[in-house]
Amino acid sequence: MLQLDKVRKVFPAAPEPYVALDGVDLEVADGEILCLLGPSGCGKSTLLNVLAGFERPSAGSVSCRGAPVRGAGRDRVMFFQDAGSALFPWLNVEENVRFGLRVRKVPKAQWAGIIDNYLRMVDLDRHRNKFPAQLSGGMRQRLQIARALAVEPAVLLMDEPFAALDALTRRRMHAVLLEIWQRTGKTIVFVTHDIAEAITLGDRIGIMSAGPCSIISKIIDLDLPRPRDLADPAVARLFNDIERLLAPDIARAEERAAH
Amino acid sequence: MLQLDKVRKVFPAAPEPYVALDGVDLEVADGEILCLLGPSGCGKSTLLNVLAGFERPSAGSVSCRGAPVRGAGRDRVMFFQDAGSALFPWLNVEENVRFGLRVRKVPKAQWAGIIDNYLRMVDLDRHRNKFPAQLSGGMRQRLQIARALAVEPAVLLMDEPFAALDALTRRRMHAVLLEIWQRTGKTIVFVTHDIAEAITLGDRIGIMSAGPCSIISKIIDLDLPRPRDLADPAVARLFNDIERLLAPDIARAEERAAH
Amino acid sequence: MRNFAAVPGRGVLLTAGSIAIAFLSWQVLSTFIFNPFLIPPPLEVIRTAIPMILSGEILADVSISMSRVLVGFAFGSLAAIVFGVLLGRLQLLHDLLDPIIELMRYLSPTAMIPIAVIWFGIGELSKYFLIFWGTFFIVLVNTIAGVWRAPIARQRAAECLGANQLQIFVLVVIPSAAPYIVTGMRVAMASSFMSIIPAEILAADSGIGYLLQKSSMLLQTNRIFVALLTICLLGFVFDRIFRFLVARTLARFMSFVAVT
Amino acid sequence: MRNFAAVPGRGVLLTAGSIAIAFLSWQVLSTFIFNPFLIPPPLEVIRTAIPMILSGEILADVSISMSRVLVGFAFGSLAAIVFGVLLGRLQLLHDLLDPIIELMRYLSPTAMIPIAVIWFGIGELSKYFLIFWGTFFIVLVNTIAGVWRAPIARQRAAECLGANQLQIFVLVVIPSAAPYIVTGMRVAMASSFMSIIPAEILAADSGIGYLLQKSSMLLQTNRIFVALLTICLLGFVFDRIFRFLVARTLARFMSFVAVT
Amino acid sequence: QTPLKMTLFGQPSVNNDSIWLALERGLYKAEGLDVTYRLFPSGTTAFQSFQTGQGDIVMTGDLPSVQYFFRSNGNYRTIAAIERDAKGYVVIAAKEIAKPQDLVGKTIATRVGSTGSWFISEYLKKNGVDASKVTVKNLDTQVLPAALCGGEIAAFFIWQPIGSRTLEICPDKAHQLSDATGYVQGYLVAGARPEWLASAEGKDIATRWLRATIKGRDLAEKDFPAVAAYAKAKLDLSEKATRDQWDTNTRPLALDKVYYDDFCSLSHWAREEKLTDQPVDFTKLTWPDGLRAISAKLVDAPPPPC
Ligand SMILES: Nc1ncnc2c1ncn2[C@@H]1O[C@H](COP(=O)(O)OP(=O)(O)OP(=O)(O)O)[C@@H](O)[C@H]1O
Ligand SMILES: Nc1ncnc2c1ncn2[C@@H]1O[C@H](COP(=O)(O)OP(=O)(O)OP(=O)(O)O)[C@@H](O)[C@H]1O
Ligand SMILES: [Mg+2]
Ligand SMILES: [Mg+2]
Repeated sequence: MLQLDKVRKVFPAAPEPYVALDGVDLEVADGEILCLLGPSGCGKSTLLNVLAGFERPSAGSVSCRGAPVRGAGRDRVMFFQDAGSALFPWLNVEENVRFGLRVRKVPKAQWAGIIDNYLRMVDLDRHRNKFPAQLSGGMRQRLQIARALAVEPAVLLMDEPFAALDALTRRRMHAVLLEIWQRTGKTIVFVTHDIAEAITLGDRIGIMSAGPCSIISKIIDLDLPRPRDLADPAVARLFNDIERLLAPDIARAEERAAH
Repeated sequence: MLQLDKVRKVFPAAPEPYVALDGVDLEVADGEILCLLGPSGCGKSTLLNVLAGFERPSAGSVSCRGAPVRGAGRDRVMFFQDAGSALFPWLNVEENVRFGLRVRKVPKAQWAGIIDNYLRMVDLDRHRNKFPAQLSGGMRQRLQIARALAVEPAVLLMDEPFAALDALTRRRMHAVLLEIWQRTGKTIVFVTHDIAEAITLGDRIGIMSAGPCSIISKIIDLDLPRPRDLADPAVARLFNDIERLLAPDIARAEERAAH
Repeated sequence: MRNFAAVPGRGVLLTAGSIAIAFLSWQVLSTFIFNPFLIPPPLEVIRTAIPMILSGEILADVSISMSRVLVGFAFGSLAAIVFGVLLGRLQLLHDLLDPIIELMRYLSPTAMIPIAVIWFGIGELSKYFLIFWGTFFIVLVNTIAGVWRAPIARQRAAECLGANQLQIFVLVVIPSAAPYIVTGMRVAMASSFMSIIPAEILAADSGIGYLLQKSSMLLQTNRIFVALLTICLLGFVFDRIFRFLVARTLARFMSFVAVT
Repeated sequence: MRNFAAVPGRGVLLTAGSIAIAFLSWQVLSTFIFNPFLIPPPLEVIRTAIPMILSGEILADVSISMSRVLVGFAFGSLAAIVFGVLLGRLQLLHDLLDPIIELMRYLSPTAMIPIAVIWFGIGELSKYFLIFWGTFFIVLVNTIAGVWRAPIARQRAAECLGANQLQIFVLVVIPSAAPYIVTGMRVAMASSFMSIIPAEILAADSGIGYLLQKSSMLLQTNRIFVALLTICLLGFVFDRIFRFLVARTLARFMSFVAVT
Repeated sequence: QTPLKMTLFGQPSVNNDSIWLALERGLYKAEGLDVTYRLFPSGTTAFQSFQTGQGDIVMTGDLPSVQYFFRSNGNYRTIAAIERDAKGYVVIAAKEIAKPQDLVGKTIATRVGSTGSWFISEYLKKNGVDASKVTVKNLDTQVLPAALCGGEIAAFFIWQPIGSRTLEICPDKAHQLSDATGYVQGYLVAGARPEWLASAEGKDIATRWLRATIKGRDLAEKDFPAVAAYAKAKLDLSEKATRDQWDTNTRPLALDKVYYDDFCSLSHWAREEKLTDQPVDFTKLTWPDGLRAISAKLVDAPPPPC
C-alpha cells in the first residue's frame, strides 16, 4: 500500500548539502504495523515526512495505494515528534480533538462521544479545558495521540509517540493502539528508539543505518503471536539480535568521539 | 544543598485553579544524583522549575546552599524537557554551545577546545554548522546537553534529557554523565520515566504521586555500586519494587478510563 | 500580551498617574518655558474646549469623525487580512503583486486625495476611502509577515487531520498570525486617526479633522490644540477598547507564545 | 521571510512584469477613462520628469530628501528598539509610560510641526525630528509586541547559562523580537517617507516634499506626479535594499519560525 | 561695512515678483542687506514658523495677516501692501451657471477661512443672492478642479492659477463666471514684529528692505521676461502661467486708502463670520514708519478703527 522507491532526500545546508536518505526502498502492506528503529539523527522523521507527503523526495518515488504521493492526504495522519509544535495552542484539549472531527465533517451529534472516548483512552478527560501551554510534555503527546486516533485514518504515521511517557502509561498506550489496530486494521508506520516497543508492536521492524546517506539496512519479520513477552527466550534473542544490528553505527560513532 | 520545604504550586486555570504540587519536601545533598520518577503530568517539570527559580512556589520555601531561591542562578543549569524551545534558533550548533561560554566570560582561547570536546561527547561535531531547525529531535536534546555541560555548573537540573535518544546513544550518554559527575562532583536532579535509567544513575530515587496535589511519596536509597547491571537480582528486585510503587496511580487511572 | 489584561486597580491608578504627570509637565513647560501663545497650557486648552463641549460642537465633530474612522479602519483591516493571507500563502500571487504594493504603500492618504475625488466624489465614500488607505497597507504588511511565520508543523497537522486549504487559512493560518495582525491593527489605528485630517480636507463641514484645519487656517492655536487633544484622547480610548476586546475575544490567540 | 531571498532570475522577471502591468493599466486608465489633466498618464509624467532629471534638479531633491529620511528613520528606529525592549521587559515602566505613548502616537508629524519649530528651529534638525516622529511609535509598538512574545524558555535558558539582564536583552530578547522589529521598520519606512512632506513644509528650499508642495500650490499636476512617483520609487528601492540587508545579515533571526 | 542679515519668508507665487527681481538683481545687497529667502507653501505655514520667533519679515495674504495680528495679541505689524489684485481671484463655474442667481440651491466650494470665503460672501451679497440658499463646501485647493470637472460642485471661488488650470482640464464643462473685480481684492502684505521694528536695527533693515523692494517692483512691472525667467527657473512655471498672473498684479508698495478700505471691508466680514471679535485699529496693525522714511506719499492717514 505505501511504497518508497529509491527515495533520496538532500537538505540544503551550509557548507554543503546534507544527504539524509540515499536510496530507501520500502513497502508497507495494508493493515501492517511497521516499526522503524535507527540511531538518533539517521532520518526516521525525514522518512515519515516523505511518506506523509510533507516533503518531496529529492529523487525516487513515493506512492500510496498505487497513486503517487504529491502532498499531504487526509488518509495519512501524522503524529509529530515535537508534539508541542503540532498542537493548536489556541484550542484547549477538547477543542484540539474536535478540530479533526469538524474538518472531516463528522456529524456534530457524534462529537461529544468520540471526544470523551479518546480523551479517556489517553487519560486526559480530567484536563479537557487546559490549553497546550498548560500541559506537561507527556500530556501533549497523549493529546496528539487522541487527536490523531479520533479521526480514524487508514494510515497512521507515528514519530516516537510514546517517548515522553512513563513506562506504565506507555504500556497502556500500547494496549490501546493494538486494540484499535486489531479492530480497524489500520496501516501503521511507527518510529521508536525503544527496541522493546518495536517488538511489542511491530509486524516487521525496519532498521535504518546511521546518517548521512541513511538507508533501511535490514527488515526483520516478526512471526510471533501477540502479546509478546520480553521474558520469552525467542523474543529475548530477537532483542539481542536487533541490538547488535544497531550497534555497529554506535561503535563507529564512539570511535570517532574517542579521537 | 537544595532544599524544598512544603512547596505548593497552584496554577491559575479554568474553570478552577490547578494544584500541581501540594506540600513537597525534598533535600538534595551536594554531589548527589537524585532521580525523580512519576506518572506523566504529575509535576516533575514543575518541581524542577521551582528548583531552578523560574517559578515561585505558591507556598513553602526553596533554598540553595541555605540561601532562599528568588530567581534563576547561574549555578543551577536547567535542561529543558522541550529541547527545541530552549535552544537559540538563530545560532548554529557550535554557537549555541559558545553562548554559555561567552556570557560566563570563559577566556576566548579555551572556547574552541571546550566546544570540540562537548560536541564530540554528544556526537554532534559533524553537525556543528546546522541550526536547531535542521536538527532531529534527538540531536536537539544532545545539543542542549552539550550546552548545559559546557558551562560546568555546580547543579544540573535535567528534565528527561535522554527521552528522544535511541537505546545505545542513551547508554553512551549515561556513561558520559557519570564520568563527568565522578570527576567534578556535581549535584544532579534528574527527571526520567525510565526506571532502568533512574537505577543506573541515581544515588536516590524520588517517586512522585500522580497529580493533582502531587507529592514525593517515597524516596529510595540506592546503596549499590556503579556500574549497575539490571540482570543483577538485587537490581531486578528494586526495579520491580519501583514499578509496583508507580503502579497504584496507573491502576487508578485505568479504572477511571474503563468507566 | 502580558499586559492586555492587567490588574484593573493598579492599572487605572498608574494610567491616571501617568497622564496626570504628563499634563502637569505640559502645563509647567508651556507656562514657564514656552510661549503660552505658541503652545497653550492644558488649562487654557480646556478653557477653550468647555464652551465647545457645552454647545455640542465637539460632540458632533467627534461622532462624525469616529464613524468615518470606524468604517475606514474596519474595512481597511478586513481587506488587508484577507489579502494578506492570500499573498502570504500564494507565492506566485505575492511575487506578482508585491512590487505594486511596495510602490503604492508610500502614497500617503494626502497624496490620494485627488484620486479619491475622481473615484468617489466628495461625499462620505471618499473619506472612508482615505482612511481605508491609511489603514490597509500597514495591516497588510503585518499580516503577510504573520502568515509567513505561522509554524509549518501546525499547518501540516491541520492538513493531514483533513482540513482543506480554506480551512487551513481560516482555522490555522489566521489564528497563528493573530499576534502580528493585532499589532498591525494597533499601529494602523494611529494612521487611520491621522488620516481623518486629509479625509476631512475633502468637503467636510464637520469633524475633528475639519475643526483642526479651519483652526489652522485661522491661526486659532487654542482650538488647534483642542482638536489635537481630542484626536489623541479618541485614539487612546479606541486603543483601550481594542485591547479590551482583544483580551476578551482573542486572548487565546495572543498569549500562547509567551506562555511556555 | 520565505520570500526575502527569492530566486533572483524569476524574482526580477516577475517584478519587472508586475510593474510593467501596473504602468500599462495606469496609462490606459488615465488616457481613456480619467481626465489626463487630473491624473496624467505615466508617459506624460516621464516626459515632465526627463528635463528635471537632466537638469539635475530631481537628483538634488532626491539626495537631500533621502538624507533626511535616512537620518530620521535610523534614529527613530534605534530609539524605538531601545525603548521598546525596556518597556517590553519592565512592566512598571510600561504601565507608567504606556498611557502617555498611547496619547502621543496619534499626533501626526504634521501636527508636530509647531513643536518641531519651537524645539529645533527651521533648520535640518526639525526635519529630522519630524521624520523621527513618523518612525518612532510604529517601531515602538512592534518592538514591544515582539518582546512580549519572545519565548520565555529561551530567556530562562540564557539566564541559567549565565547571561545577565543586559545580555538577555541584547542576545536573546532582541533577536527573538527581530521578526516583529523588522516588520515594524518596514511599516515605518512608508510613514517616514510620507513624513518628508510635512518635514519639508518647514522652510525647505529643496527636497521631494518641497517639490510636491510647490507643485501643489501651483497645481502643476504633472510635477506633482513626478514627485509622488519619485517618492514611491525611492520607497520601493529603499525597501528592497532593506530586505536585502535583512536577508544578508539577519536571515538567521528571521527564518526560524517558519522552518520546523 | 558688513551687510545686515535678515530672513524673509515668502511663497512660491508670482505676486512675489517684486521681491524676486530685487533678489535677482542684487538690489538688497546694494542696500547693504544679506537676505535669506525661505519659501513656505502658504502664508499660514509661514506664520507657524514666524510665531516661534523665526524670520524677520513675512509675506502673507490679507486674511492671515489680520488673523495673526489678533491671535498674537498684536505682536505683528504690516509694513507694506506689496501686491493686490481683484483679477487674481475668480469664480469658476459649470457651464450651465450663467449668472449669479443660478447658484441658488447649488453647492459651491472654497477653502474655508481663506480670502475665498470673503469673496463668496461679497459676491453673493452684491448680486442679491440669498447666502442661506447656497451650500458652501470646504475643499482643499488641489481638489477643486477635480470636483468641478466631476460635476460634484457648481462653482468655486479661488485664487489663480487654480481657475485657469481648471479651464485647461475641462474646457467643455467649466467657464469663468467672474473675477473679484468690484467685490474684493486679494493682498500680499509684508509684516514684521513690533519689537523688532522698534529697535534701531530692525527699523533700519525694514526700511532698507522696503526701499530695495520698491526698486524691484519697478523692474518687475516693466520686465516681464525677467519675471518669467525667474518663475521658470525656480518654480518651473510656464511663460503663459506666469503671464496670466503677472498681467493682473498691481504692486502698490504702500499703505494707501485702497488698502484701508479693503481691510475695513475684510474686517466687517470677519466679524460677521465670528472669525474676529474686534475692529481693526490700523494704528496698531500697520507700521508706516518705513514707507514714510522713503516717501511720505506712500502712506495715507489711517481711518478710525473699523
Ligand atoms: N531542514 C533540514 N536541513 C538540513 N538538515 C536537516 C533538515 N532536516 C533534517 N536534517 C538532517 O537530516 C538528518 C535526519 O534527521 P531526522 O529528523 O530525520 O532524524 P531522526 O532519525 O528522526 O532522528 P531522531 O531520532 O533524533 O528524531 C539529521 O542529520 C538532520 O540534521
Ligand atoms: N501553566 C500551567 N497552567 C495550568 N496547569 C499547568 C501549567 N503548567 C503545568 N500545569 C499542570 O501541572 C501538572 C504538572 O505538569 P508538569 O509539566 O510538571 O508534569 P510532568 O510531571 O513534568 O509530566 P511529564 O512527565 O508528562 O512531562 C499538569 O497537570 C499540568 O497540566
Ligand atoms: Mg526524529
Ligand atoms: Mg515534564
